[in-house]
Amino acid sequence: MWEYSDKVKDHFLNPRNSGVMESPDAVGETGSLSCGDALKLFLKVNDNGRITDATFMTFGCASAVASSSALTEMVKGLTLDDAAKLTNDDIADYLGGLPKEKMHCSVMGQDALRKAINGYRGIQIQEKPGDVVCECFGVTDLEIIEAVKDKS
Amino acid sequence: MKTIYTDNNATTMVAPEVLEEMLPYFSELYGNPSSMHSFGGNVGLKLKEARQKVADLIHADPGEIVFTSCGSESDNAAILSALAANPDKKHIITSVVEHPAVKNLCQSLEKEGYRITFVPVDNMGRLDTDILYAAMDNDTALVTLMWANNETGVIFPVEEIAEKAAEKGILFHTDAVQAAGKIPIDVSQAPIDMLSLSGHKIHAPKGMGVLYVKKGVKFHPFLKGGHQEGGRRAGTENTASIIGMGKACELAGSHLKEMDTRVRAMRDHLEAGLLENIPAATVNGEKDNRLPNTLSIGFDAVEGESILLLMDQTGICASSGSACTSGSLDPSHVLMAMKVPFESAHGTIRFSLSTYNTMEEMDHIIEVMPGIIQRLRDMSPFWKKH
Amino acid sequence: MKTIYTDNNATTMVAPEVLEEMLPYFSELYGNPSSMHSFGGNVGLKLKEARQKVADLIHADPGEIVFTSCGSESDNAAILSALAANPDKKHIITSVVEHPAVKNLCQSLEKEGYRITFVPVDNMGRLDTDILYAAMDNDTALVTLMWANNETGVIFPVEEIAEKAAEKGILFHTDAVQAAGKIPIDVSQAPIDMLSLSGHKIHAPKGMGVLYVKKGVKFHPFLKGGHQEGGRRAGTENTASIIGMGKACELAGSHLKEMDTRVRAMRDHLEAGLLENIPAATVNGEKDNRLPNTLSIGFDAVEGESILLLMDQTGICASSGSACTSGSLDPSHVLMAMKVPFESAHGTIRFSLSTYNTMEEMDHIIEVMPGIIQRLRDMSPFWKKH
Ligand SMILES: Cc1ncc(COP(=O)(O)O)c(C=O)c1O
Ligand SMILES: Cc1ncc(COP(=O)(O)O)c(C=O)c1O
Ligand code: FES
Ligand code: FES
Repeated sequence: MWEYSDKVKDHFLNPRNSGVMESPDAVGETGSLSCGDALKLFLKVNDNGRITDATFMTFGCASAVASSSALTEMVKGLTLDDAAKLTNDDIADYLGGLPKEKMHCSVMGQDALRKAINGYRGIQIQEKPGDVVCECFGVTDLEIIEAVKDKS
Repeated sequence: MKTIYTDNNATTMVAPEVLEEMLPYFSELYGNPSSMHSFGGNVGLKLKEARQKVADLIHADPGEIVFTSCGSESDNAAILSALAANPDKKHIITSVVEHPAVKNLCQSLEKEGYRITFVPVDNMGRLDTDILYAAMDNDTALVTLMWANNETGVIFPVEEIAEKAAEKGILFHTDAVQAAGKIPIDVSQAPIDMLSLSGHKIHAPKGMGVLYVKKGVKFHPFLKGGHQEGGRRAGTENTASIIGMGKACELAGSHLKEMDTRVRAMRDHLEAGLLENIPAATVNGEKDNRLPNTLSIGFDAVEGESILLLMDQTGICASSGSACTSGSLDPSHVLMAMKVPFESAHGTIRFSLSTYNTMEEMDHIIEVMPGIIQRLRDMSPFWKKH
Repeated sequence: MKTIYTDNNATTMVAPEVLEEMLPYFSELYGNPSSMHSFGGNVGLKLKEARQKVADLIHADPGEIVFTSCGSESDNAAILSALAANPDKKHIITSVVEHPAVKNLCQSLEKEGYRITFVPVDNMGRLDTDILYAAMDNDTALVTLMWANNETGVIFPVEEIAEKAAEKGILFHTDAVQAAGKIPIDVSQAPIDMLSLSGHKIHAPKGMGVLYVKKGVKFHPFLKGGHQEGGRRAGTENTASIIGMGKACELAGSHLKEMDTRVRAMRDHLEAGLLENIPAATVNGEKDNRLPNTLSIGFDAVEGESILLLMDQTGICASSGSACTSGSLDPSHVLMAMKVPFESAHGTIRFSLSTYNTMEEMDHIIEVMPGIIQRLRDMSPFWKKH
């Protein structure tokens, strides 16, 4: 467990941009109390579709807090199009890596960001094919199979 | 920064007196106690002394003491021996809150075709003895129950249950790893057939366990090979650790009173102080029937690992759930079995004290914890509700 | 009186450098490596270092190293895992000269219905590989053979045998407890699936073992419970001993050359000196294919225990047969399997050296042994024949 990078430790101990945002333009929420992890992401978006501010509220472990903090730093100044391309691996890389068993904590960041962007754009989340196996993040079995294929 | 160690149910410091007893047996008196030369034989005499001291702690006979490599091995050995001794019986009774050394072995036996009754507990962690007694039948080979729970400190009425098991001719084993050294244990007062101890929970080194096997109870060795431990456990004796275990048991016996008084007072002070200064905090487990050194307390809307890491920054060591199950996402199986609400289960911290702690340390913990919990609640999406 | 310790196949002195590495981990850095606090976590980092050093000694990957409580546990774990991984196969091949940790387990499996082939050895202690290879069939789950014999030091061609087993898809395990630190071991050179080590034979403490499990080989835990050792061995880690084992393996690697030269020269000098000065003495085991530190020598018409006790009077420590089987009346199963004549088997003494021995000690032994043997022969009814 004490294999957290200095950057993870720093973002956990000194989280950037934590707190609720007054009148946000976009909000993405993921996770739940029962899972032990939850993240609420708030974004301000200007007329050019660029993210000008981001804050978060997180319930979770040190990796979850650090991933949330890192995410808000990473998206500030990006266009929504570029932000939509961010993945959980990017978040983990930004933090100098996460322990294997903690990679899913960064998935929460990616998920909340997608949801915030889609919500802002008024896109309905489509019914995904497959069975939902992870209730916390709405991950389906097919997605897991794909993810495993990608890595190997 | 001074370390404040309140994680003694996870592991303890080797007492300096224990280390001192062990030291000569590494590089000076390193002989094999089974050897024919006096260099080894003298070590054998020292082991005899240690065996007597271990026996004394639980009021057993030295011949009933088998040294093993850890509490987990003692648990595995007891359960598998009971099954080997009763080849026709295919049923085990245990509880839902056992340590993984019992729980995981029982689950794996279930896959092999054994029938396991996992007796439930209520929201105070108390065993449902009605279900337990009703489950005992002619097919039951063994009842195995922990004496005290590692996470909550809740004590089970093992002596009473041992009587009932004996009446039905069922073997009874208890995992007393957490009870030993914290409350009195007297195997002469109840028909306990087997009992597990672990050295590193009572200031002996890690990698040292004991299995008490009552005289007359048939024992089938778990680890087969040489004739050490009267043919009950193979492997060259871990001489230094056995000698350390003897000393640790002697010390544990002499500290039982202090556990019940000074350590209990520190725990109660810590508990009261935290409850008073932190809102939405709940103690887990039956308050009046706990080990005197253990406090399991849940803080709503925050998560255990984060709390621990902030505590670590101030030098305070504790656990969330039990060390063995950390690294997993779910609240511990003990808190889930007690149906502790998720809100508080995820934010549960276990403080476990020893005679080495001081009241000043408790005051320091009471001082810093409110700030830590508040800081995490300030960024928790679930805290607004309060 | 100075002790001359020549019983290193029974157990060894913990090297001072090893003890030094271990010392801080008893009463200072006593945290549980699975803990969330840095006090425990830092111990985890130190274990990682130790695991690497152990891996280096046998040219393995750190992920292939499982720490156990002794050589016997490693042997038990390997054999039972192989059977669990091959539930349809009911045959094991081993030899007649294995250590009790393998032999007794196999005998008990035989009673449970497994078929065991105990491959014989010739009068030099050499394995009959014709019988061995002929015994391999579709029902064979495992071949388990010691790398070197504890009593005679005779080395088996395990690398060659491992190849043959692999060709037939049979798992191969070797008990390298006596070979480690005395001859080079390189698991990357042969398809060895599992390999056992024991700490106290290489100047680490007693109660510490290692099981190497080749990457990709399915492993079924022997000791079930917590998730320590990557889920392969339950029980709180024996931190101090693991750290000691790391250092001991590092030292063992650096002493391999000295074993092959200086220690071998001492052994050869001792052997020649005893043969020259004592009539009717015979070396047991294939001379050119032995561990460099071991000398098993039989003196006709006298009895081992008596020899050892007289040697003990002059401070010389050695074994008759192996320490594990002492206390029994029969000559060791190893000497019986080699058909060593009773006359010499009963009077067999094993000298086993380490890098801590000196040539002066050898000379001293050569000086006192003739008198000891003569004294006993003078009162032996069987000696008159000579
Ligand atoms: C060849 C061999 N295997 C296994 C063992 C068992 O090792 P331990 O005593 O650590 O269980 C020994 C020594 O006793 C041995 O010589
Ligand atoms: C109740 C209980 N039983 C068994 C064990 C296992 O002991 P060890 O770690 O020595 O195997 C522990 C501690 O880890 C425990 O708390
Ligand atoms: S968010 Fe729960 S483990 Fe990281
Ligand atoms: S006469 Fe005593 S053991 Fe043989």
